[in-house]
Amino acid sequence: MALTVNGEPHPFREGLTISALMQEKRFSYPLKTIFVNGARVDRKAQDTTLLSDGDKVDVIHLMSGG
Amino acid sequence: MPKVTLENLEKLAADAEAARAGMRADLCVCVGTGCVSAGSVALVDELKRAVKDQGLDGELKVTPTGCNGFCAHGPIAVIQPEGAFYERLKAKDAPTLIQKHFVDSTPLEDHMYRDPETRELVPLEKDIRFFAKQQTIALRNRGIVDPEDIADAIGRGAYRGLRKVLAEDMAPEALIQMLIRSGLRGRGGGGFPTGVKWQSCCAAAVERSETPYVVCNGDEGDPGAFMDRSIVEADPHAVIEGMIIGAVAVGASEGFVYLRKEYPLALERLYKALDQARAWGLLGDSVMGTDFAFDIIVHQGAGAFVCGESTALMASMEGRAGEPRAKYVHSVEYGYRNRPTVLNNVETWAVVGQILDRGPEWFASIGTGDVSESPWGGSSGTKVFSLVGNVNNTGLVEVPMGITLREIVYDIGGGVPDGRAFKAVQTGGPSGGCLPEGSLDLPVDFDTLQKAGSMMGSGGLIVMDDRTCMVDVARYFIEFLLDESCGKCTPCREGLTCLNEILTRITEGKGRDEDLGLLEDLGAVLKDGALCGLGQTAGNPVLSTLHHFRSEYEAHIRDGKCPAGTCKALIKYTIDPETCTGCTLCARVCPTECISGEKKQLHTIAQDECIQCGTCLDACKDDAVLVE
Amino acid sequence: MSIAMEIDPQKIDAIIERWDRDPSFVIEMMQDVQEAYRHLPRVALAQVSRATRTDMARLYHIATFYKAFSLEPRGVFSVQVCTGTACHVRGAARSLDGLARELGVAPGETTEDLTFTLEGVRCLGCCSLAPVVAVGPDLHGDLDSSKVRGLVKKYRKRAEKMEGGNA
Amino acid sequence: MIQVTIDDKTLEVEAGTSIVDAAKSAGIFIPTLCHTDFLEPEGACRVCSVEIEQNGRFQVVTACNYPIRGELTVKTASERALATRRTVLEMMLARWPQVKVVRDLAKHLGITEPRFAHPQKNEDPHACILCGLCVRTCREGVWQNVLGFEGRGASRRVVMPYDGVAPECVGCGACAFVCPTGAIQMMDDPNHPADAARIRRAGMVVTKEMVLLDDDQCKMRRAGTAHLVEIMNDYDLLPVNNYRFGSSDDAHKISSPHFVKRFTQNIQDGCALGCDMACAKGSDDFEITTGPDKGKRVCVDGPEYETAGGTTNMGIFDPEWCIEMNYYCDHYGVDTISYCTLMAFVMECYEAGVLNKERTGGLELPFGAADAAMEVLHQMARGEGFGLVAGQGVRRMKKMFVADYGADPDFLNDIGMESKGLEYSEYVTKESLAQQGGYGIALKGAQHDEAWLIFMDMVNKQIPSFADKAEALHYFPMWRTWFGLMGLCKLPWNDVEPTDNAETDEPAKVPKHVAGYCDFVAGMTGQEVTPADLIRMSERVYNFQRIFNLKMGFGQREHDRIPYRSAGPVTATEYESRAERYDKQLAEEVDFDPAGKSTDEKCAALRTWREDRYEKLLDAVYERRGWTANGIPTLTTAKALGIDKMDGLVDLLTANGAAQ
Repeated sequence: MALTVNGEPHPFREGLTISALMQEKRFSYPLKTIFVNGARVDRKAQDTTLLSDGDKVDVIHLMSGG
Repeated sequence: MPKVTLENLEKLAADAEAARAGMRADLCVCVGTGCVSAGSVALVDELKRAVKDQGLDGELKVTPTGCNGFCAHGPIAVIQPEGAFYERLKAKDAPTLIQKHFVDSTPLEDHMYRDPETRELVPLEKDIRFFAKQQTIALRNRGIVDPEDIADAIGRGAYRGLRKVLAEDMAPEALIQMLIRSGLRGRGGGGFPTGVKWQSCCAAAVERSETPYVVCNGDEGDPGAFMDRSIVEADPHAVIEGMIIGAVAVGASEGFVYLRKEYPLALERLYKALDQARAWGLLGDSVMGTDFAFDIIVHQGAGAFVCGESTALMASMEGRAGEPRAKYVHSVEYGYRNRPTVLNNVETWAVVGQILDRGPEWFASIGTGDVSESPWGGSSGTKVFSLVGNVNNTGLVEVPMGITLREIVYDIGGGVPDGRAFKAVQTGGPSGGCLPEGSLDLPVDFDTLQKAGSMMGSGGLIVMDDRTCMVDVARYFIEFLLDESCGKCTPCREGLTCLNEILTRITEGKGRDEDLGLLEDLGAVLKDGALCGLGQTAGNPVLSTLHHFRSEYEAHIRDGKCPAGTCKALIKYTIDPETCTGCTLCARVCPTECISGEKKQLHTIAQDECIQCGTCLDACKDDAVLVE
Repeated sequence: MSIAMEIDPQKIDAIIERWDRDPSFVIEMMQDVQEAYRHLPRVALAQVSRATRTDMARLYHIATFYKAFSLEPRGVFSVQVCTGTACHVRGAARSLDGLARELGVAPGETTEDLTFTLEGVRCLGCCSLAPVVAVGPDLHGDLDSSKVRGLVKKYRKRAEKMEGGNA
Repeated sequence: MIQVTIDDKTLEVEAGTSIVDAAKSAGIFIPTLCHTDFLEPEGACRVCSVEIEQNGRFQVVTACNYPIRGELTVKTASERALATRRTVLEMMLARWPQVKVVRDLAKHLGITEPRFAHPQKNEDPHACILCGLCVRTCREGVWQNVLGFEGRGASRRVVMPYDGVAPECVGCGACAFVCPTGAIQMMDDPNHPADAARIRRAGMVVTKEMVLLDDDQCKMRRAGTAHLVEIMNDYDLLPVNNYRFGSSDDAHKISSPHFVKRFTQNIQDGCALGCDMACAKGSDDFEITTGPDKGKRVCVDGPEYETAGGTTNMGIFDPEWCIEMNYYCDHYGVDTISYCTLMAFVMECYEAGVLNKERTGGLELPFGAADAAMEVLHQMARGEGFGLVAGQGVRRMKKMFVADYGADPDFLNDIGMESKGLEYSEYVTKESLAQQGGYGIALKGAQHDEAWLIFMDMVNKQIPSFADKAEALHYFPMWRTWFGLMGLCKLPWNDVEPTDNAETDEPAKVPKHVAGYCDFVAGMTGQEVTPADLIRMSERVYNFQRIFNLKMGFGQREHDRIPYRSAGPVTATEYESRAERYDKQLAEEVDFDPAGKSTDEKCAALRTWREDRYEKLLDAVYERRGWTANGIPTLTTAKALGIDKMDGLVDLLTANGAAQ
């Protein structure tokens, strides 16, 4: 099994936090809202919330160019 | 110009001493601000000419020195090494002094000190009561060393402490422990243990890997205080040496001296000393030939008492208005330009060199310090006071901690002049308080005066006789603080305005009973509510005079009387028929011409026209003008 | 006795360069300008503000905060009566009132002919000569209210001599 | 975390938190006056005095700026704290008896009549109470530093220098907004807005967000738009070597920290005075090393992201070179995007052999040839040598290279990044069909100010279907055109995000800020408007421009053509740089089995499929906008928008088959 991040598969490993996932995906843009299985995760909790195998993660960037 | 190194310092000192020892005598003439204004510069020139005229310039040396301390009797000359003391010298007396003392070897009696009680002549400085009980560390070179000649200073042992630090390559922690063992506490008035301050600054600098700064606070805003001025004018190299040692302890490479613009002579001497120190390799990229680099920049205070407070001083050095900031985070962590900063007073820096040279145990043995349990234990070493006001021997005194106020005012100060009665002594400047006769036997140190409602402060010690009105003194300090408050926080800006309004009313005889309660409330809001030290202690002059001299307040309010005869609105000037000689002097100086009387006849003052300006009181030679 | 009023930008620039345009030395720069023109001309402050990138609001606060500065031209002779505690208890307040009457100005003001500026100042540090009055660099000890008239006369004469000799 | 007990409530806070903030988080009220969460605490009024106890020592401190750094107990209403607060307010009431905020705070503590007679008593209900909020707002918020204090002690006053109106004051009204007593009145606002206060309220919402939130959002107050360099690189969108690649290992050499060091901080930028984002950063005291101004120390306006992105597009990763190029482009009046994209084209032509040393007047111009590129810029300005050729722009260079050097026209059309003659701006759109449309259909040519949909499309995958993309390519271009109509900047719309934006139903549109713009229009004109009204205003202008282009011989489907480099891999190396992604797309979406096929075969298959998708996109967008298949607004659309009354318009549409 694996995670689906914005519709694309992504390898899962034990103890993966949301912030660590962001690093792996190189999603470095600050203005983004993150939903795990449809539920929003507040920015402050992203360092501590752990993901589980098969989770569906949607990262909505609020970005519209320089 | 020789470059001072670890190796050659002793030799340079020995050469300078040998040159001095070779001379038959060294005429040390006091050239501090007080004596300068009394003409001592001209005296130095005349003495040099007189020595040349007598052909003695090979044997006699004339040395201009910093403030000798006995200002009331200036201009002063002391002949070293024998220590013969001459006072009130004018330039015209130079030839007679050289002729009598050196050619005829008979003392110039009418310029010698005469003890006021025994009426006998006292030829030697050390026997004069003013000097007897003093012990000098910060002022050890006063009246001896030429402040504008680094060679002379080195001859007197300058930079020996620094050499020891650099030669033994002392680790900062070891150096800091020595300071803690010495029991040295801040002389600026705060009394914070200097070693502990350096330690926390060093720790903050290491933890944030930032280079700290070293600052010397020479703002000395307390009215009636001139210790720092005298130290810088007399022995600038002692301050410089202290700052370099401090820089080694905390790892600083830049130091600043913040000195008042109102001290032109001190500034001039400090600039000269810094230039010489740089030329002789004591400042710059390689201090005494080692790889330690350090230099000092001078900032001139632009006229703000509040800049004596450390954070306001640093704001001023950053090119801003002197507004303090909250001290919840101390400047040893975030000080000048937000970097760790050690800020100490001129006098504190001036004794550091000695502590290293003669050892912390020697310093701790003086005074009442005992740091075995805590660095705050007691008060070690000596303290410099400027003894001024209604006292015979006004001047600069340095005494061991623990000496009593009585010894300072009477034994050293010679008591109150013109036979008037002692009333109070004010210590700690505007942040301090007034202590009555009853407190005269209190030992002078950091903690005891604090408990008695005053504080040792930076060293201003103003003696007041019975003609001083305590309510007026409180009003004077509040008016001073209101004028000097930076105005940033409500308790200080508005509290002082209200205090000033009440006290002024009381001195005009319009006081009300409930005013005394209001004064206490305002004192409390200042103490708890004000942002900085100035505001927090601004209530002390009022609270201490209210505590010790409540009856005077009540006299003003209830009887509309000013017992001391100072408050203009409540006093009447009359002329005493017994003592008035009719010399017409008072009539001539009176601005409203309301004094009438024939030559040699009793004069009278027209009360309705009199504006109580007091000019007649000042002018009258026979004390015939009465005040009630 | 007017003082040269037009401001020489080169001179101001030299002052700014002397403190190598460093914003933390704006107070020293302003002290030099005060020394040169006996007040802080607005154009000079504007020039310091531009050269050191410090805003006018900050310089204006400094100019009105510290006693050493004044925005209006000061007199040739600055008559400073020390109001330290030692001088206060030995009658400085009476000397200050006397001088105010003699010169016809209140403390802090400058005489009409720009000759004298009268000020009560903080302790000058020579308390043994209390009460002390400083006129420019020279100090006058033991200057109680009865000696006020003599002091003013002496400097009035010197001012006339300078006026004639164009100080 | 540190434990603190406030009025018997124990909680954990981060070290450095102030007592006021800790109390607020525990629902405990501490009165304040000179404090606002939007500025550094000042500790001036002392109204927030509380009593603390730390290892046995009791002390009264101000709650607004006391940093909790160790365990302590706080009493917000202890006897000493209340006494301090009461006397402080009593003194203020004595001086300013009619000021509402003082009376309320005093009454709250049981004081109605002061016992002190204040010599400076001021009966004005709008008196200034010296809290300093305005001075600090002007200094820390707006960075204009116009307000300050005069004097000290009892004579302290808030002034503009010399009591005049400082020329630097931009009339942003922030000081009037924060003043608790109404002591600051805005003088006559030359624009005579219908409801100035409403505008200021809307403005302050964004001002507060910029000052408070930007530091942990886009950091534009420090880095300006240049903050995007490393982000574009992370998302594989940073143009490298004429848009061949989307990132580079050298990108860290030109990332935003280099520019932040160069930019002069904490001052207003030259763009909109009074703006708190102040993101148009400038590099002061920059020494020029080439060209006529060599050796001079100048102030460079920029660089913005586009200039940095353009630099990497030429394979150059030197921030100092980028700043100097920025200077000379401004100096010569050359647009930095056009210069960078045309130079990238020249460099690819040089590496492909279309150009060589003779044709470039002796200049070697492969990717990364920084000095030679700068020389071309100087030649352009002097109208000499190869500079004269390159200065014609990509569209004309393509024709000249085919005519003079017999270059292959198809290859040049594929790699020549221009549309409608305008050089592409600096984003790689290969993997975002919506942005390919955003660039292709834009009225003025390939510029992203009409639409920037890469993240919605490629990263967030919010608009998968053609209809979704068409809807986005209707709403966003119309919405962003409106900013141009009003002369407003779009950054306050979505370059800083309200903390609760994620909970709104359409976070991508940032509804709270859109409402702010409606307040602005209503505040100016006195006429209430809804977001839909704003869109309609743009639609009328947008369609009119399209018809105007038609009148000038353009504005049709053929003119919305895009170079294939913006839609897919042109060369084998490009394919291999993203082989895994392309093979997957061929297998799953194009149903073309990539196994065993050569790269060229795969490229060709991918190309036919992607070009066909672009055509389908055009159809969907034209339809959504009410245009014909040839991209011309129909008469019904013109009528619905009320722009059909223009004379000649109906005939023009009829002549071009859009009469329906």
